[in-house]
Amino acid sequence: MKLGSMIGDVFRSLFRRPATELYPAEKRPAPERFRGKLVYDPVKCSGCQLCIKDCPSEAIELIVLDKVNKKFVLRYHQDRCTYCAQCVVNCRFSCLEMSNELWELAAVRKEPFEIYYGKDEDVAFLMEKIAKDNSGDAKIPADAP
Amino acid sequence: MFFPGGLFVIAAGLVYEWIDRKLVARLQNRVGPRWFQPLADLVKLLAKEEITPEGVNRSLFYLLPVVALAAALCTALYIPMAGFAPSYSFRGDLIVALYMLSVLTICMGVAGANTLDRFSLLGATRTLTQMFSYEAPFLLALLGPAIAAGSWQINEINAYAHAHPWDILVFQVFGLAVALVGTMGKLELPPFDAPEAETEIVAGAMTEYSGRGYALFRLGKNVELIIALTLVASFYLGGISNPLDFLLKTLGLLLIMAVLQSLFARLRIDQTVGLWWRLGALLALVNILVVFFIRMKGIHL
Amino acid sequence: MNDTSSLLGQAELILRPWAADYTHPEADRLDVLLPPEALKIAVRALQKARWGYFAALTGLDLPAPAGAKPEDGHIEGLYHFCEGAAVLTLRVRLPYARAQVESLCEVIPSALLYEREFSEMYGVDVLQSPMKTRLLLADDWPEDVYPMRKSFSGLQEPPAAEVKVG
Amino acid sequence: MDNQVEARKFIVPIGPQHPALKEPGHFEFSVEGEVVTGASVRLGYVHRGIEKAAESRNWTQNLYLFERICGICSHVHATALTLGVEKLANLQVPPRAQAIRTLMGELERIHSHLLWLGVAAHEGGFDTLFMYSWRDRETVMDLLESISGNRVHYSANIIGGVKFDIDDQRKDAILRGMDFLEPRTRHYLDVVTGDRTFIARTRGIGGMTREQAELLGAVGPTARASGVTRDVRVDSPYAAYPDFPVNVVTDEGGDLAARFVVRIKELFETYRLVREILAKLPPGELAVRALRRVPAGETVSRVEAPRGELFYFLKSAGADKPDRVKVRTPSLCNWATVTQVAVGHKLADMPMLLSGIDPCFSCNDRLVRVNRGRDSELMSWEALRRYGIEYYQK
Repeated sequence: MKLGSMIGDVFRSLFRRPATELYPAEKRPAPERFRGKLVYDPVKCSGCQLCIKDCPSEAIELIVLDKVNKKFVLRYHQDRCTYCAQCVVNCRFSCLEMSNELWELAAVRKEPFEIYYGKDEDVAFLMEKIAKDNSGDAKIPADAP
Repeated sequence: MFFPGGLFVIAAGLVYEWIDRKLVARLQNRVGPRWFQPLADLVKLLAKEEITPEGVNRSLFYLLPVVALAAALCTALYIPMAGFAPSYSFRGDLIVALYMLSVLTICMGVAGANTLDRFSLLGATRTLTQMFSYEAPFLLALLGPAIAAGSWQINEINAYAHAHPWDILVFQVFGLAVALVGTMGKLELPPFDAPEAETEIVAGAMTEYSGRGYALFRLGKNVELIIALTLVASFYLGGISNPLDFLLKTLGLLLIMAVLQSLFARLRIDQTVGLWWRLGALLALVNILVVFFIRMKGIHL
Repeated sequence: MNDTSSLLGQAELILRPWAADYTHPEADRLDVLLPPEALKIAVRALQKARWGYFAALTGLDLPAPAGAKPEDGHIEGLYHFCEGAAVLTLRVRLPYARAQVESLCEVIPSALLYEREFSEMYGVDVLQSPMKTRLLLADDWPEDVYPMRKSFSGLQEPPAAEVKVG
Repeated sequence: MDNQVEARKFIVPIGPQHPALKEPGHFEFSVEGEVVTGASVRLGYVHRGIEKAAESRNWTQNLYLFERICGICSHVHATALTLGVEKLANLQVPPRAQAIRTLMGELERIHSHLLWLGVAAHEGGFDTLFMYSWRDRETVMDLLESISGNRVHYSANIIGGVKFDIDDQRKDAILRGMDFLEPRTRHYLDVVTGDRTFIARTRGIGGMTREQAELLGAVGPTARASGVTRDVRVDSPYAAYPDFPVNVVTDEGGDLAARFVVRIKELFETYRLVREILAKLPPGELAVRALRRVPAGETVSRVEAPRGELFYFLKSAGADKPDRVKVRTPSLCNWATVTQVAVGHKLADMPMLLSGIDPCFSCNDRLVRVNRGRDSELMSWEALRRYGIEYYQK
């Protein structure tokens, strides 16, 4: 039975750096294995769609522009993603990867969270098509030609 | 009006609140708030809409925070703030100051009892219960130096303490302890924060207050903090003669208070009452007896 | 392992007077089908023999197979008891038309929360329950809609957003 | 259970939103002065309908859904589900995978117990202990993040194994973490058993005898603090526990102080276990391939979550989706102990008593999902907004 048994801690921390930090001013880098934003490599993709089948949050859509010539664009909804890395496990051609960048997911609008991955010319082609199809609503089915 | 009047006291109260919060944070190994946080809180609260709950006496609801702050500011007039002579001083002003200090607590209790909210009612009960428990030992503790000085005038006690610093410090250690801890009880700081224990009764008596009313109560508490620190410093720590003296002594006391705040678990209200009457009152009485004895024999260091 | 099977053997012995059927789905499990009326007595017997503790109550909805009348569906209540590694399941089969089961609260006070959940989610009437107020569903949830039945696939209309001034 | 509150008494509601509760639940305590004379509970405010939702997702997707039942013990939920599915599918999971599962489960126990220590201390108004225990909890959170890539949802499990390996670098980091945490934990044990102000708030509060604990169906540390030796890791070892036996920690006290002691002593056992697993990590594969369809059948899967026994009942009809998943979380078992034990205590003890069982509301509330059309939901919000505007214009 004693009083104030934490006195040692209390005095020591007077001369120690605080354990907390002033967050937006100071930031710590994410660890190496961090499951952050998904990264897609269109060259390796075979278009098997296994990643989509097991995605628990419907965060990825594969837009097949040309199946024979392997022209795919991956629409990735970062705001829906639960970062479980199941798609990475599922992918047999290791074209999906979780990067350890960007872990702050706050924005005023939703648009920045919709990311298109693919070869540059494919993405450009798709964007053009979306713009042409409808001015405004960018909803196109996943299996659009 | 400015120095050492109302605005100065309020500003100093805000600064002291920040120092207190910062110290506690550092003792808990946290960064703590930045220096303008209390001011920012105050501005935010003042700018906010004030919600009047149903079923309250409206005039009381608006009047109580004003009275509370006014009482606290009035008390400041009798205190040798920052080492300057008090604005008003007369024989027996210690009694007035002590009563005025209690007005804030009573106002909070009444404000809690005024609303229909159950947390407020419980908080009000606890606030008043706690007041009745610490008030007597706290008073007795402040009487010690007064008896030693043979005066009821704060100014004279301060001068006496300045002249005989060691007399008071050595012979009245118990008094100092009771007075310091009594200050914490008065300000409802941990571990005596049962009246506003947020995990039980939200904010206690203050639950229904928002915006201006709450801001005024908080300001009142800040002013009370600085007044109580000044009183204890001038009575027990060899008086306050200049601003530097004031700063050093009150900040020292504040540091001790911050350490005490972070060392204990919250006491239940029954434990608080028990502690004050069993230990606090006893120590204060012993202190007074020692003072009598020394005065009779005329011992000086 | 031996210990577990002897435990299950004991349970089998205790429950013999009421059991309609036994199965051993896995090495450490015993599944006993009981008539609903016998449930409380059987549980009391288990309790008296100090066999296990009440671990969970699972509801199962078994709709009538295609072609049969929809009223032929059943609700099953699975009362799981555990002791060491042994898991005993008491299974009662309740037809839609008479979805009633006696409350176990007299024997096991902690069954209340499970029973309230069971009755809210499956529309089973728990007889002699000491407390029948809603535990989980929202206050404005419609009567006679039981979300865990297979026939439930969502409310047609969202509950009206009624806001009362305090 | 006579916990019905009479209408005319002075009732103190705690919740759904209350600073003592980090999650919504509603309690009504009827009080006379400061003494509680009755208690009742209403749950369901964070009912998410997970059990229903599970029926429309495939097994793998469900893994991540069930992991999200609880933000604190996410790993045990996923483990219970995968172990059950593997039992149904008759999969032989490689020993290394089982050991890594167990390791993650034990690390999670550390983080959960330290979290609880902080929360309980905060309820008792001991903020310094709260801050320090959470600071130290950060050690294990950082470890979990560096191993798995996420602080909360480690997603270590896949059906048939685990996703990631523990390499030497991470092994060292974990051992360093344990070396730091062990003396700190010893210090906390000293504080909670030695500090007078703290003992005054815990000793003799919420006392529950062994008979009561057994009758009320208490599980986990709450039961073990009343002397009931009940631990699934010992009673029915799963994953790698057959190879790494656990010593059960019990206490005869039965009160809040005993619950503190049991949880903290369990931490020492966990540190020992983590070191042992790391020392004897079996080599081999990380996962075996699992089929998408799970054979029809019913099974029960029990694991020991930080809060007590977690019970899963799985029923598969042979499809790639479950027919029924029933989750019974430990918190649900322990509720009855609160409402029963509360009577006769001071109101000030309620928050600590509540947190004494380490309740997890989201664990309790899972079931119903309401499929509202997006438009109608927007409408109702819109109606609410308009109502608000009109209200203030008056």
